[in-house]
Amino acid sequence: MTRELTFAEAIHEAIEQEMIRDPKVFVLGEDVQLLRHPLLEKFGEERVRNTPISESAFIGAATGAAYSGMRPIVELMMIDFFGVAADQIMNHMAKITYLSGGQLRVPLVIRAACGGGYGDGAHQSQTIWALFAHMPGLKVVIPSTPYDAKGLMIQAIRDDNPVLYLEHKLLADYWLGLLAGANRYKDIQAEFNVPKAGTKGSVPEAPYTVPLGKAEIRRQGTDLTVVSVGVMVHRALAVAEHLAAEGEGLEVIDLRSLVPLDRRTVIDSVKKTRKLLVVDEDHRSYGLTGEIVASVAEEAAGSLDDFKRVAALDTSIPFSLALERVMLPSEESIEAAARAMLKRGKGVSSRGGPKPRRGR
Amino acid sequence: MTRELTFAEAIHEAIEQEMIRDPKVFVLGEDVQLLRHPLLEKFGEERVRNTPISESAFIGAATGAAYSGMRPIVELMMIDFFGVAADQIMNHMAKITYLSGGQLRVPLVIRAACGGGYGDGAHQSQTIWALFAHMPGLKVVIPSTPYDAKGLMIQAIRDDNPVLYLEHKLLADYWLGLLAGANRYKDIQAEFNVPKAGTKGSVPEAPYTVPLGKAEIRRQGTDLTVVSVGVMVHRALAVAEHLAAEGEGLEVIDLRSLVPLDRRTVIDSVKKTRKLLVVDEDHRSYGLTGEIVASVAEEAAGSLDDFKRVAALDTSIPFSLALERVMLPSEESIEAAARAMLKRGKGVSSRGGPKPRRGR
Amino acid sequence: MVAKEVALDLYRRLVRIRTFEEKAAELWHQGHISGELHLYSGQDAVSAGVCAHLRPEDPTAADHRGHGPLLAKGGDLKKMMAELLGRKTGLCQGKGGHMHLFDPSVSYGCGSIIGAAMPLALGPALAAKMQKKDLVSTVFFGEGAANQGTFHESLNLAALWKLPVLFVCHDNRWAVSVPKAQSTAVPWNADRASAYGIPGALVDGMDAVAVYEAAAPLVQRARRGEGPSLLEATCYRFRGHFETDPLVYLPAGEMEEWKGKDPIPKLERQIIEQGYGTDQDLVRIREEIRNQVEQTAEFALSSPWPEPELATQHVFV
Amino acid sequence: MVAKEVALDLYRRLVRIRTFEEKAAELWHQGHISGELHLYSGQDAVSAGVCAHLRPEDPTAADHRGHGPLLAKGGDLKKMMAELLGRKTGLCQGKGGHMHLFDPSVSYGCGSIIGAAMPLALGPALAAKMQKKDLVSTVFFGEGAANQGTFHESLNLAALWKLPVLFVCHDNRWAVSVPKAQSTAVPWNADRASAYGIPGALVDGMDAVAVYEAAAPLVQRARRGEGPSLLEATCYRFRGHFETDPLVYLPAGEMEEWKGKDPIPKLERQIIEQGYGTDQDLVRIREEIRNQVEQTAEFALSSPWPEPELATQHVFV
Ligand SMILES: Cc1ncc(C[n+]2csc(CCOP(=O)(O)OP(=O)(O)O)c2C)c(N)n1
Ligand SMILES: Cc1ncc(C[n+]2csc(CCOP(=O)(O)OP(=O)(O)O)c2C)c(N)n1
Ligand SMILES: [Mg+2]
Ligand SMILES: [Mg+2]
Repeated sequence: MTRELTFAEAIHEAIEQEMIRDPKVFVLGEDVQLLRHPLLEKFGEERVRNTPISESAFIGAATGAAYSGMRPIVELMMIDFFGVAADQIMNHMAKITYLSGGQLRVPLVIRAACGGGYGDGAHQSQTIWALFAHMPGLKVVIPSTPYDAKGLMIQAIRDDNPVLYLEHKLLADYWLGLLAGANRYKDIQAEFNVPKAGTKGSVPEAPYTVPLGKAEIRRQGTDLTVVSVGVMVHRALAVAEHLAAEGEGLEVIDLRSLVPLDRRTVIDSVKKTRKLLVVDEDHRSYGLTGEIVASVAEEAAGSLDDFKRVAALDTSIPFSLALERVMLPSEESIEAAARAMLKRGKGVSSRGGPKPRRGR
Repeated sequence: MTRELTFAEAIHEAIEQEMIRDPKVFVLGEDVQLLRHPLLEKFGEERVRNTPISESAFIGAATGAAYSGMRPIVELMMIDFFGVAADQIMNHMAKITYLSGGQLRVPLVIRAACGGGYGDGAHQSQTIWALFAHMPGLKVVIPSTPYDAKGLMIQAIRDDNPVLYLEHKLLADYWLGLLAGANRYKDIQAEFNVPKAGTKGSVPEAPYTVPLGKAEIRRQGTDLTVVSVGVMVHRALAVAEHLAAEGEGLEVIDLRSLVPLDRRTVIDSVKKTRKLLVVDEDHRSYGLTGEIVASVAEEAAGSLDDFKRVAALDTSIPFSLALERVMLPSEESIEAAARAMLKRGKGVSSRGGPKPRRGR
Repeated sequence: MVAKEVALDLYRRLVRIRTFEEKAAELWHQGHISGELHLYSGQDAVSAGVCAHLRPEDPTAADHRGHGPLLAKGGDLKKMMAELLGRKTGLCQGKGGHMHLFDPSVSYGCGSIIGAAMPLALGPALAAKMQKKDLVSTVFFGEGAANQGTFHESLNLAALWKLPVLFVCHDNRWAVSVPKAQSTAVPWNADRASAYGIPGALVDGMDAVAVYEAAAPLVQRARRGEGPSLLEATCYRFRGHFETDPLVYLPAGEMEEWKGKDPIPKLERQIIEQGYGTDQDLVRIREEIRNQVEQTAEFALSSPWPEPELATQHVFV
Repeated sequence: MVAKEVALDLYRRLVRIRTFEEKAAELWHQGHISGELHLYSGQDAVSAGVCAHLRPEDPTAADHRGHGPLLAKGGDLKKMMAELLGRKTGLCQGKGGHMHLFDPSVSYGCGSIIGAAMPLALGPALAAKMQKKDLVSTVFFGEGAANQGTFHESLNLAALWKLPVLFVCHDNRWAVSVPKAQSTAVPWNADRASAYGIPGALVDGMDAVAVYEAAAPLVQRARRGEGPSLLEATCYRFRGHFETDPLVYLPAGEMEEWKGKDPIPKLERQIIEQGYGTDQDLVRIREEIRNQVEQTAEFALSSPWPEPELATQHVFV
């Protein structure tokens, strides 16, 4: 049976179903007995464990429990807080399987809220997924729809490796409500331009998985490849709709995971469109935008006529909405970049007749 | 007066001269009274402070001291250990200037050894500079010669912002000796292919600075642009020498700092050679290699006929020299990549006459 | 009992915190302040009692619940309110927001990573020591934060280096929804001071005079160069963790019980009993502060937003 | 005094550690082992005394100085030596090396980030508790590591959750060149146990029997489900921090003084005094172990290097 669920409900359902299926799955983290109260009710305090604010200790404990036969889901609340446990995550959780020559496996999910856009300031709005994608040994998953949220979470729980599962606060309504204060806005979704298709959608009731490392082409097009992840996929889609009215065909690819990374889908798309725009809510430099264009250029430098990136600026995230708006990518900035690229392409083709297809 | 100094002596001289010049400069970290004994002798325990193994505490203290009028040089021993203090570095040291609206300045140098190649295992061989370059608010400096080591250190100390100064253990002989055990090898430099020009060279005695964010073209050439940093610059230069004998002109660019990043020099070079090879001792994905090609593609996608990257694999660093050799870039792997690119270029030009110069 | 001037000074600090906080809450609920808002009401006496001993140049650091210490310290009210509203006239030109308030005029800074303020607070203390200034660095944090590794590292380093630091733990019983018994293996953090060979004290944080008196020897000790100490003050968050806190986890009656211990009426009673002032004197103080706070709101509301160009400034100086 | 079998068992553990270590040092100085080498000689009695209480399935974790606990625990000597030499036949196929030894046959793992083993050690204890197994998780770390934030977080969490963890601190007086007085604000870490409401004990770590006896109630307590405890054992590194340690920082005579307390001759005297064995019995044990260790070296030296393809395996399973 398929129902409409919210993004948050989809994640909850995934975890609940997996906890029923597998008694080794348990949840720990700060305030999980409040935030995940329905799980507490159903599974009790042993399997839904409140922790002190000691991220190194309880994330390390989760790693140790994972290589001792359990399958923890450990909540880091917000990804901004990773720094107090970075050694446990990057040097141990991520490396132990390798360093033990494959003897230890660490089946574990770190779940963390990420993302900004609602004026919450520098320590509660980051995405910083590139940091984790850069360090070998962690899978990094970023769902953008309720359907994927459920399927990717189930897959993450069943994976025998550590998976960082990042849920954007604009998509997960309880986070947005708690942090921005739902009750004081007439329409909080409108207030922060929350993408409807990301927050509510069709979700089958029976458990299913979405594979890690398989991008989804959210919209087909031949004029420009737009690659993104998370909330920015929806921003890109909105821009694509907009430009479609003007006859421009944007292809929008939702990566869904940064590790593993589905380079193939991106490269094939760029071979077709010859233009690549990467949109990233993470900081611009040394991040996702670079990795995507590198993947394309390695295999098909000759196919790439034009490249742009619209990403969070290389600044901390300012609190003031007036500045945050400038600092994060927006439909406006994405559209401006896309238009510039399409125009440039047009310029060439109008000067040179049909769009030149240059082989090697 | 210019003398031959080792890389390590050059750093020492820079710090000593700055400590004489400015009483606000002081050094703290684990074992600095041993590792920096000459400074202890000269400046005493107040200004050369041993710390407990409490990186969060003493790095946080360094930040606080910096915005209170001091200019600390804080030693993190090895960059691999950053994770136990990542929050202090990335969320506070790096962000406080911005979040305070420019009211607080953090004139501070983190000094850390980095790099592998001598079989010391996963927690003592990383470079992971991309992590720091990705997070706004930190400058990231990586010297490759004694001359730069001194000039960049003096500049880093005088900078009013936090600067991460990474010294490669193959260049700094005391590190290599301590960690690999100098006395048991007939010639430790030969054993680990230590680049001579990186470990010893001409250094003026009088204080001087090397600006942050200015790349150095270590070798001119028109056939292929090779961009790198740290030890890998020397590996690339060795390959360039080798291929020069066959008439190939490699241009080798030493970035010297990742933040600020001298994109201009790289782009101009690629416009000339049309081929880009980035060599990085850091992990391949989501790192420096991507940022460099993105910078080029943004401005000059049409000038880029070919791109490759030779980087540390996306694995932890294996202990066994037999595996580490495979995992890290080497002269062999760089040469193989360069040859493939040069051959490919030849193929095109032999098929199509003179090398095509395609404008937009 | 403390002297008249002290009592009245404490009263002004308490009222300033409470009045400012109520206004901030009002503006938040009207949608003028974005994001979270962690208010300090109910903990007022802690920073009032401690900061009464501090000079403006004494460095002070705090966490996400950082209005109280800044107000107690005498920070710039207008700029502070404007910062909460993300305006250009704010303390940080709108870049920091309510969890990142930096006011160099009173040597104040806060941030919202739990436990992070403790290492930072060592720095100004170390600088003062090296610069031979007799400053005292104070850091406020919650009982939840006391289980963060930085607590241990910072107390140890401060003790080793005899740094002039006063560690002040707000024990408000809760870290969001996690009660102290679920976060802290011993009843009192004050007792943990022995793990660092430094004095630890426990005080009723709902009583400004008691806090003032408990802090006195600790601040003096630090100022004399005798090293750090740890003060734990029991208190309560009258408004929950933040403005959206459902408070479902609270035991019945707990909030009411603690509201009955409100430090403001308590100090009022003490002032009147001691003959330090009349009801009318106190009304006058409250009115004066209320006016001041109203002006901050007007100032903030009528202030311009930061220009877009500001977004990229100050990554580096 | 302990029973005969216990004494002889302890002796075998001590000799196994010492003999293996000497061989490893020899191979290192011959250039067969790359990178650093942190040897355990002088601390032998600590892990010997503790591990004598442990079952192979009891999870055990340690730091960069991790040979001792693994040897005491009964790890696979051949695979261990091969790992030190970076060979394919090593415990981790050469990927871990001397600071990253993982031997699931005795539930052992170590790593070289100071303080990192403590959080990890909570995990198997939690798993055991949830799986209703009566395992005890032991973690060995240095007195330097006890000032890392993870010490505080881990002891607190273990105490809160009553996890079956034994925290064992090797107080060998030095963290590289930093003496305990420069790293630790109180004389004894054992006293810090009170900050977590758990038992703390201090023992002479140069005396295997004393360690055995001190550890007994703590291990039993954990096994009975009564929660964690902290054991601090005074000991010394007979070979310095690592094989290249210049040791310039040592006070004159300190090394000699501690070498005079070598736990091996001490236990030999005790065994002979108690009539548990003769000189010849002990010689026989030493010979037997020496042979075993020589074989590990031969095995390791003649083992193949890992194939290049292995470099990219096991990032994920
Ligand atoms: C490292 C980190 N972990 C988690 C959080 C989320 N968080 C914000 S406030 C808070 C509770 C803090 O409790 P306490 O220290 O007692 O302070 P209080 O809120 O009670 O004043 C938590 C968990 C955070 N900001 N930083
Ligand atoms: C987080 C971290 N900081 C620093 C180091 C470098 N380091 C390796 S061993 C060591 C000293 C450890 O001292 P102690 O814990 O007393 O153990 P011991 O070496 O005496 O056995 C240091 C500082 C490290 N490995 N990890
Ligand atoms: Mg609290
Ligand atoms: Mg030690």
